[in-house]
Amino acid sequence: MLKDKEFWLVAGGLSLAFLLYWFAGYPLFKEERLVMFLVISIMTGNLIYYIRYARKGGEIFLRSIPGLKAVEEAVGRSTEMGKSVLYVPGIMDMDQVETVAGVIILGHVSKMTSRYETSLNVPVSRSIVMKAARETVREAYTMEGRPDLFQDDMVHYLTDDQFAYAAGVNGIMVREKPAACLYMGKFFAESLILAETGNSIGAIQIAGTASQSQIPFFVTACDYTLIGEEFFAASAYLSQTPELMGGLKGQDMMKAGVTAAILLSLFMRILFDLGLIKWNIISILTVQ
Amino acid sequence: MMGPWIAAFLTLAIFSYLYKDNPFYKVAEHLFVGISTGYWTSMFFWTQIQPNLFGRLWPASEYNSDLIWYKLYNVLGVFSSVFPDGGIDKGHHMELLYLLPFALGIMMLLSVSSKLSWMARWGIAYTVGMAAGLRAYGFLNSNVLGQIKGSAFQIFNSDLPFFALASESIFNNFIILIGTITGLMYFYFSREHTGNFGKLSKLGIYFLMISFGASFGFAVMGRISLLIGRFVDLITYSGSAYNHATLWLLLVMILLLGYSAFFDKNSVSDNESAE
Amino acid sequence: MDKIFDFILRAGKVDRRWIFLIIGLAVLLPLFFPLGLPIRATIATQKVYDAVEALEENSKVLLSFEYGPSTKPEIHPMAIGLLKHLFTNGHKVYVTCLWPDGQFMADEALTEVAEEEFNLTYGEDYVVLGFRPGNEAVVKGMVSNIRKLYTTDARGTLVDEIPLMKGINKVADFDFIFSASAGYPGTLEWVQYASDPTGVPLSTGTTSIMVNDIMPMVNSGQVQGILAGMPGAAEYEALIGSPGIGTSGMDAQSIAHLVIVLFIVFGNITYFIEVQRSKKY
Amino acid sequence: MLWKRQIPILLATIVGLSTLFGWFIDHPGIESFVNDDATQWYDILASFAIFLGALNLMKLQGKKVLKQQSGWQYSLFAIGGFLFAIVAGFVYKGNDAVEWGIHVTSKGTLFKWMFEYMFTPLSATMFALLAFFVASASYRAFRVRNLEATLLLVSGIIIMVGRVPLGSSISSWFIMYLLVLISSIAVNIKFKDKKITFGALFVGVLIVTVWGSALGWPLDQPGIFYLPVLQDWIYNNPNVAGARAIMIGIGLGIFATSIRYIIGVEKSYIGE
Repeated sequence: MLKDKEFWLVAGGLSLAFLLYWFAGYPLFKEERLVMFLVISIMTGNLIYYIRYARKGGEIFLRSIPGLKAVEEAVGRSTEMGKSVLYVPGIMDMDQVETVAGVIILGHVSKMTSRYETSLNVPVSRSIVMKAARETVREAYTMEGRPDLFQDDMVHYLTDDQFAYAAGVNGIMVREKPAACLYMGKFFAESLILAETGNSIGAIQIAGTASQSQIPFFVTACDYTLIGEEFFAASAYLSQTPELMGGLKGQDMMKAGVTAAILLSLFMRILFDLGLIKWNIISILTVQ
Repeated sequence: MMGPWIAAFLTLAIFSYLYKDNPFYKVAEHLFVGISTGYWTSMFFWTQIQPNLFGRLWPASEYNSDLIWYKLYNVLGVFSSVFPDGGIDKGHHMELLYLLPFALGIMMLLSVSSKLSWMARWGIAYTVGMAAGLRAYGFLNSNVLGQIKGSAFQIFNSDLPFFALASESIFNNFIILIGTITGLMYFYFSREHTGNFGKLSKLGIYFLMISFGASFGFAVMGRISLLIGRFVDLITYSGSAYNHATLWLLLVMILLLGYSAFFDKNSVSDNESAE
Repeated sequence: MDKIFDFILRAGKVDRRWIFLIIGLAVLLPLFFPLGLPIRATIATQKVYDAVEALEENSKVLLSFEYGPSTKPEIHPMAIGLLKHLFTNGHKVYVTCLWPDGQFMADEALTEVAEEEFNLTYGEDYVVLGFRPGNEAVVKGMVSNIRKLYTTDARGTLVDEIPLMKGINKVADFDFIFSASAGYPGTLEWVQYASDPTGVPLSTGTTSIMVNDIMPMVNSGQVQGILAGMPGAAEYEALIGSPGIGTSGMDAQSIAHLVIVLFIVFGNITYFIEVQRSKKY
Repeated sequence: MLWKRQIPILLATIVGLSTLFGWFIDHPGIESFVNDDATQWYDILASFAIFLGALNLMKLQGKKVLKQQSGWQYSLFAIGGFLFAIVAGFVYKGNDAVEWGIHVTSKGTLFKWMFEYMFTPLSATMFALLAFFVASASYRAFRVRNLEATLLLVSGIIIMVGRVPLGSSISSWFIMYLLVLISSIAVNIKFKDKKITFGALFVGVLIVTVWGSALGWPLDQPGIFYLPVLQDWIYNNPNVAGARAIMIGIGLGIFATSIRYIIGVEKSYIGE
């Protein structure tokens, strides 16, 4: 695991420099914020380490995500029933991380629809998203050796407005009656309208979003939901880009670190309350 | 006096969407897009650009009409509302360094033409960079460190009872600790969720679901409160003081929508509304 | 038995506009015929009340308005209730806004409470610094030097000429912060960039949908209690003993909640029947 | 490529690092630049971003009108609404006693009239629509399709009813009898034997009645079945645990994304 010599050289050098600076009386440094400085440096180092690890082709394991398996089943079901797959990449633009993740998962879905020759319908609400999504779907169809199946209007622009877009997508659902509806991206209150109509036409519905306030509605109205970080992990895994995979692994390590920190500080609190140690963990963690 | 009538009309026009996506709704919707953009533009200009940018470039405290800089200002004085005579008096001293953000801002405006669209990137890079610098510290300190501190609760010689349903107690704090740790385990991707680890992450998703249930309950509560607020306004506008604006407009709208519904029945139109 | 199930199944496919009509009436009727059900304070609301009560005589309180017309029914009653509470206890109020609409909401609340009810003088008992764009950067700027950000108040007077502003140079000079917030920027930004770094105690009142994002910070003590949506506002009005718009909406809220719970239960009954039926055939 | 790519990435890195180190530097001069001037520049650029949005909107709506695309008549209202707001903001004050710049917030001006009678009803009603959509979704979409959704709906319902005044008038005894009824239905589905079901129902009712009369039937005792108390417990404990896990997860996620922006690895903001 710790084979990245170059990284450790630089990290060792920097910490040495900081130690010297510290013993030289740390001029111009806010002493009460030392804890935060150390936490930020350790976590940044951890992130950089894993991004380099991923860039050098290091193997990164990812647990199976139930929502992703459900997507494959849903596309399979649509193929059996000879119906289309409806894919909604959220209502925001490409500057939102969730929309980028939605387009990545669209690539994965369009690989399947090209293999099974299922018809795919992708209504979008932003012109830049249309260009990016069209590019992703064309690339997926060509990689699967079926460029002939790809048509431009599989990915089509409806409108920028939130509720007019929801009404338009509802119209498509009621008319085409797709067997699978996939909602992957950033959503606001219109998620209710989409999930409700999808439910009324009996489609399998799978949603993926990090929009906090919409997750409860998707969980109850859809068959499967990729919740918050699961959504990002799925898109990182499917994109196979080193930065995303490395970032994902780095964040996992930070989560493990935070869990350990919680248990450790609880333990130190017990020792302090019983008078066995003098450091009060609460004041250490209070950085002003 | 016309105000309440317009307010009542716009409210009913948006509510008419519930019947179906009709022209009243489309008009109100587009008006909303136009007005809100113009409203935000005016607010942002008059609370930041004019006082804190132009106010620092041409402050009244250092007004001196011999300088070329202030001669240029007098030329701009043709827009007297923005550049009043004698400089902008907002309590600033001259800081020409503010020409930098001004230049970045102008570049952003020029990016509206597709050829120069790359120019917006410098301004966006500045805002993205600063937001990253602020949030990296802010979220780590308050949302992570603060929560670790919140989880290290007092067990020994604390004045909390061991068990109490309605108030804080050590038992409740244990529940929160277990829920937090198992919840974090659910979002751990580097290990398959099998065996004991799988059982704990299963417990974690149950805690997360209770939390989503609370958000769900509160979301419904919030939506209902907003509807109550609108109905209270509509009731006030239907009072005699506003000569029953809501009632008249409601009547007119129902008649028009009823007529168009009757008219549609004959031609089977491809109705894209939220059926 | 099957006839009943058929009826339930057919009712399950009813046009959604009937549902709109039912929920519309469930909200409208209680506004005409109030039931006056009793209101009971919850722990989180009590914490806010105690935090304000604990302030010593004429403390300097920073009240920030981050909501607009679309979320006014939930938060405006809180702002009015809080202003009454602060002025009754004789505190000085400084108003800032992170949302442009916040300024209109602040003027409306202050006109109703400060001018009409308590007839206080602007500039000596309360001051409105107004809106500045920039989200969290505005909070960060206020924490380090408020006078560089606000050289004038919302009425155009130079800050140095306002008596109440004497001795106020940054957020740490305030004794208490209250954020009436409906989203971003709002409570979270005030905790992250003002309250946590400076230690000034902070309470908040938010829309229902945002409450759960702040609850962990209420539990960890970073936020001294939270007024949660319209019910929170009604409870606070009951605690300070002046029922207002928050309380009057509560009957409609109760009935509407009951209707929605019945919808969920009824919807799931049709769901169970469909599942049982599909298993049989 | 230097102007379009290298410089923006370099700018983001420099500004990001200076803001991040700004938290730790204890030097009045540097601190005042990083915390006051740099944030003022951010506020200025945020304003220009809004003006850019306005220009893009007008470009989009204008093109729609000129090319007479479908629904272009409505775009006239969008442009008209925008121009009306600009007139109220920059051309006609409506109350000359007020200075320019202060008119956007003071009484009696055309701008305040537009806010009160046009902006407020439009934005408030747009949100109020959601109450109707929640109601219809509650009826037609929210199903207890698996254990997770069941937990979500049950805790949601307890909190919704427990938090409103109506909840405090529902006695804990009513809830206990309701639970007995639900568990007997579950027993019926499981064993499909009428005798066992009625047996369970009878025993349940008996226990509740005996317990009730022993306690004297108070409205809010035992607390665990009194909705407001149960709601407060759920809300302040298991809910906080779940919300804390989510908060930590998102906090780490935003920290990681911010660091990727600062070290120049994340370049989505320039469309890559």
